[in-house]
Amino acid sequence: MSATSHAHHDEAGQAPLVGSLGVDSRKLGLWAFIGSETLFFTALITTHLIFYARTKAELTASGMLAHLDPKHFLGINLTSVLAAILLASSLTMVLALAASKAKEWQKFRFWLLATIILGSSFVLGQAYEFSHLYAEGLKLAPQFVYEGETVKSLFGVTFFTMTGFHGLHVTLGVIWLIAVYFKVRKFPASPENPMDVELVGLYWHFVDLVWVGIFTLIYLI
Amino acid sequence: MAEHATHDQHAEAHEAHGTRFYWMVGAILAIITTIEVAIFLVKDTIGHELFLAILFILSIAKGAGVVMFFMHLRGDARIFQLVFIVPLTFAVTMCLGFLTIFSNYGGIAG
Amino acid sequence: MAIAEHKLTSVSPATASSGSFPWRTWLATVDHKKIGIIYIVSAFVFFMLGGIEAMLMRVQLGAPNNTFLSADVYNQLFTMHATTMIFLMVMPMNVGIGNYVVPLMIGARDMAFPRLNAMSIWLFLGGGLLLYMSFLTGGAPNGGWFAYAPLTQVQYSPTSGMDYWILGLGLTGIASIAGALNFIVTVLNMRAPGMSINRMPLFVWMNLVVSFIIIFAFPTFTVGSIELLFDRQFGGAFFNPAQGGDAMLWQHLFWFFGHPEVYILILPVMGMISEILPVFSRKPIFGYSFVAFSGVGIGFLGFIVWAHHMFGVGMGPMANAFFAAASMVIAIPTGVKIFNWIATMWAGDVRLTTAMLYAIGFISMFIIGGISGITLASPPIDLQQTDSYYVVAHLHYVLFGGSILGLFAGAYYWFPKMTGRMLNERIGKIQFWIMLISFNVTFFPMHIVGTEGMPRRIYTYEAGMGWDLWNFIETVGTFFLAFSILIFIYNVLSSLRNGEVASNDPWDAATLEWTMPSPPPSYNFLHIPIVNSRRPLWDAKYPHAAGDDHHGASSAPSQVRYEYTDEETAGAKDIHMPSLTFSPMILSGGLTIAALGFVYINKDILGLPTRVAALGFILIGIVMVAIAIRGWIVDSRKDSPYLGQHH
Amino acid sequence: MRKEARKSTVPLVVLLLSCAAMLSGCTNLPATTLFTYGDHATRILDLLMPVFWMAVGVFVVVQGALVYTVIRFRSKQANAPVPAQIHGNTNIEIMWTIAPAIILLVIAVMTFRTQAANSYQPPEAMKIRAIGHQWWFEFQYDDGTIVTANDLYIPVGQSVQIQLEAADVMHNFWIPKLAGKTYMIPGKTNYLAFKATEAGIFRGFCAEFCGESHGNMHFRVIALDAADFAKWKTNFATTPAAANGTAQVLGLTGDAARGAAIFADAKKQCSSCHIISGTVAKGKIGPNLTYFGNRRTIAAGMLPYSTDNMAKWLQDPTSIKPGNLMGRVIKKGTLKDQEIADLVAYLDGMKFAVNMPAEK
Repeated sequence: MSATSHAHHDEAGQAPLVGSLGVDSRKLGLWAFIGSETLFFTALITTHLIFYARTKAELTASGMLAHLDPKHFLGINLTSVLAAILLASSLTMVLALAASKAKEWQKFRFWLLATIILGSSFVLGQAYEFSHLYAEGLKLAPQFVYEGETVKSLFGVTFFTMTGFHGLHVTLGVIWLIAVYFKVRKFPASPENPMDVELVGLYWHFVDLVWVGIFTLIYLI
Repeated sequence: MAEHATHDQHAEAHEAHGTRFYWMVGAILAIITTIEVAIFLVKDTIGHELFLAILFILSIAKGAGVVMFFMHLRGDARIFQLVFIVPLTFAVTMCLGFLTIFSNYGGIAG
Repeated sequence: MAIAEHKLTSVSPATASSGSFPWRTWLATVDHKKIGIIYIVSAFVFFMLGGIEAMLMRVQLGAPNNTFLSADVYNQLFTMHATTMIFLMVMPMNVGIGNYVVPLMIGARDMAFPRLNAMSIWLFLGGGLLLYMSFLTGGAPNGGWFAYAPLTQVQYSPTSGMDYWILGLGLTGIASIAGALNFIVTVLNMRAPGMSINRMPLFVWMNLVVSFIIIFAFPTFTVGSIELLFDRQFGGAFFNPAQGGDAMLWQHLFWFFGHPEVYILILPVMGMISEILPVFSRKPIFGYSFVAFSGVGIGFLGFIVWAHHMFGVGMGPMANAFFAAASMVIAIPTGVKIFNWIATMWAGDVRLTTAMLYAIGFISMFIIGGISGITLASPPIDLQQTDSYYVVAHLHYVLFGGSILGLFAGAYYWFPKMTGRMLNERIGKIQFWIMLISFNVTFFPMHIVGTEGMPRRIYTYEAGMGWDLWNFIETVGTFFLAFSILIFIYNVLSSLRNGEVASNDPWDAATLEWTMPSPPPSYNFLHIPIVNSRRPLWDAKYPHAAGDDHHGASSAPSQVRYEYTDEETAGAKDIHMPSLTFSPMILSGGLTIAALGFVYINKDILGLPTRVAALGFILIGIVMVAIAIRGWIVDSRKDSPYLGQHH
Repeated sequence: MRKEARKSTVPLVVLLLSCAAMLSGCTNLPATTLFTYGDHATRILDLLMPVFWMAVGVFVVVQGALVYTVIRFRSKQANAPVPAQIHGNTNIEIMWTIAPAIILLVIAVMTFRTQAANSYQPPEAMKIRAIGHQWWFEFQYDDGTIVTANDLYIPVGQSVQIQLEAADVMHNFWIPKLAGKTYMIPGKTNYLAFKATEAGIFRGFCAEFCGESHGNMHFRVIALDAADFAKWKTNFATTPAAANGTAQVLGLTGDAARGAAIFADAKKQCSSCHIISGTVAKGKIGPNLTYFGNRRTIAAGMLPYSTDNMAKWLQDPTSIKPGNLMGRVIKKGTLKDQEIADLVAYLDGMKFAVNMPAEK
């Protein structure tokens, strides 16, 4: 993304692309985009909650909830590790930003690489989780098989759609992080660097934030 | 121009957080996550309502921590708060509205 | 008045250039004005396509038991008519005019993100073309623009039409969100010094509100259509009750977007009207704050009324009562706007130019559409009127009598600025009266046949229901409407060639776009103006008739320039504007090709070859996107003051 | 002057159209919502009328103010002085914010009263199950022991509660003269209670777009006096008598007994989709054809009932209702004319006498 700015703001000493509101244009755009994405993920999570409530009600009515609750598929151990990874990556991200602002480029590279590695581990962990769930009988289909019994439920469909789109966002975030890593390496002197880092950081924290929601609403409750 | 002053203010806000501060926030968030997992493991003993209440409070605290300190929404320009909190309000309204409507036919309450 | 009488500075009519058309400067452009023109022209082409679809339907309904169209074709036509008019005509036309005018009105050189702006236009066109490709590939979408489940499930709609609909609208949706983000940042962050929020022209205000509505409303539609795509192609069952899905969920997701969409269509036009009425009444808008904040209020309320489209689905009396009350509340800010518009003209010097006639026509027709909306907000009455032709009448009074008449007002008002030529006023007025009368002849009887029990979306009806005469009149009206559009096309084409040359400020207007030559140079303002009131140009022209227009600390006059010396103009070469780039177009092309692949990814038309080809399209698309992103980064480096070569 | 004459055309056209609309509203057309014979629709009309007159009042005031302003303050000379620059008046603006709010409050209160009355489900109401199909209506009485299609028989003066369901896609159940619309939604059950106040035959439609032949999905409501209704129900519950008799159609003489044999013939496939009680026909895909001779219409309300129209339907169902399921089996020429005549004789002969009220 690039942005034009006012001639009268191009004076030396000003941060790049600061406009009439006193903020960076790209940062403002990204925050608005995050606002929009909030509604996107809320719609996906809401869909999941509505259908899970229905499955739960049906299983309760047939007295099979304790045995066949699709939540049994979701192992808390792996997910807790994934949540911890994403949370840690948020910390490394913000440390990378602090380093970039302090122009400590060696530190910056270390923390950004750590973020990239943690992000990639999350994606790999999710891929492992998905293949595991598929093998166990939870598929992208309007029924699941648990211990030999087939249950009509949209749990698999809503779960994979929701977490899949989150995973896609994490993947795009990792690609963006890598791009920023190389950009800063190529142009270490550019005064735009802290803002480039801040932007990818905002996106990255947002992706973490969505996982905070999914972790609580889908895995724990 | 009064509007331009906000920029300098939020620039200062950034400086205020040192790396120590981020480590502290990170540690608190890690502790919250640990507590969440812990109460999940003992949820049968503390009752469903209490479990839900604690979990919601902890998750909101965790999310708020990420947004306020890692994303620097606290102390940053007002406009960022506006373009994030307004849609967040819409999102929560939509979620609650949908869950209420769908409780009529086998939703959360049914 | 002396100043308004005008100097004809640096006039360069758009069509004056002879020789070959400068394709490159248009296809690779990042200039908000050129992008605006591309939006406007393509939206107008889609307007004619949607109009032809409407006329075919009207011919079919002109007589009972008609066999001009088959049921299937009729269903495709009404689906495409609505989809076209909403997503490919009114929305992009608003965006196009906004794209052209908003940066000029706020004293900016361009949109905040010019390359993103270019991506939006090409992605919108890609989505539109994909939608229309469906006609050539076995059937257009046939589930209605509302795409109610489970009729849109693959077993009830087995052609690829709905897949084209999902993916085509997906592309235009991305374009809309990107465009809206661009508008938000532009309006908030690109204003000239002194152009505070409460000095922004109301058209800018409404574009800001609408941009927020877009980014908040579109995500739910995106989620809904992704889920529908999963249902149709990837084994989901979100909206298929036979497999445990829920048909109502689609309706809620759709209308949570669909109702705000109505305001996305009308609010920018209300903004245009709020610019045009004061200029031709030679007065400021009456109650600027009321008009601005009623727009914000409509934007907010628009998100809690979605289920008034669903009073008949059995949500229960409590939910119905809530949504009815919220819908009635929304009539209040709308009414406020109408009163303020009338008060703006009151005691003014009302000059009935064509643009003004259209603006007045807009108010007049919108009053009717607004009043018929009140009965629809009342659930018991709605149960008799919904899904009948009464609703068709209501929505056309709001969307045609409202949005489209307003867009014509905007077209006549800003055409001189965009092209450097005046549209012929005489022909314009003839067109206005033919259009207004034939519009009423076409759509007013629909109130009546609706009340007489004619359901919507029926491809035929039997004789003897009392509907025949009205339907015949409606069909006749359509032809006159089409004729009025032809007059407009003639007016545009002949005026482009022979029209009166437009000065900077042909209407004696008040806002910044009229300080520039018509059409403005690529960099817009030679010197960025300094604004000290809501009507900077007016105050410069009439320093003694400004009134109490100064909002903010300073009461110094605005510093606007509308004349430059030759040396100053020569200095324009130092103004740096972003360079031409094909990357946004390649990116949009890549996404469109990938979307085409997704239409066929799970179709058993020719077996394996189809899937391989579909996969191939997706891969080609991804490669194009990757190439485009690389090119985009390289191009933006060239323009960066820190990384580029030009400094 | 010419200009003014043109200006007055708009209100004139609107006025003329409004007058025409009023006149047309005063005619008791087959499906009008302005002449009601059921409590549900009548309550809606009673709400609509005051709202309509309020709307007319608002229209006259606001449109009048607009037209008056434009005419009165029209620019009269090219170089008119700049008018006074008025930026607003908070008091006036607050006033015209509150005024519509008051009108709306009145409408809201009336609305909620009507809504409460119309959503009430009387416990004593007679229960009828209505199922929407692509593209016909199925009606079940007494827990499915009596099943009919496209003719909904109800008693006059007694509340009926329609339990609305859908078999495939969404439909919308609408009888303009008796009750407002209620959706028929797959996977969800809706209820609509109303009472016919007069005997008569009323038009009904599917009002939600439901696929190719949505426009061809009608039904009739036949409201009978209590005694007639009871007689109809008793008769309908009996098994039709053995087929006999003849009918003249397509210039041929159809024989009912032969028709019954064709209908029961597995190779002809009639019985795999339709039910006729007391026979081998037990298919559940198409409408139940028991006592078909009593039908008012053919093909979900599309054609008036007559032996000629029945023959037309049996020759080529797709030409009458594009996309319908029967058209996939029966194409032009599938049935020979003699077979059609026999089937018509069979179906037409299966009837009993009912005191039919007038179309209203």
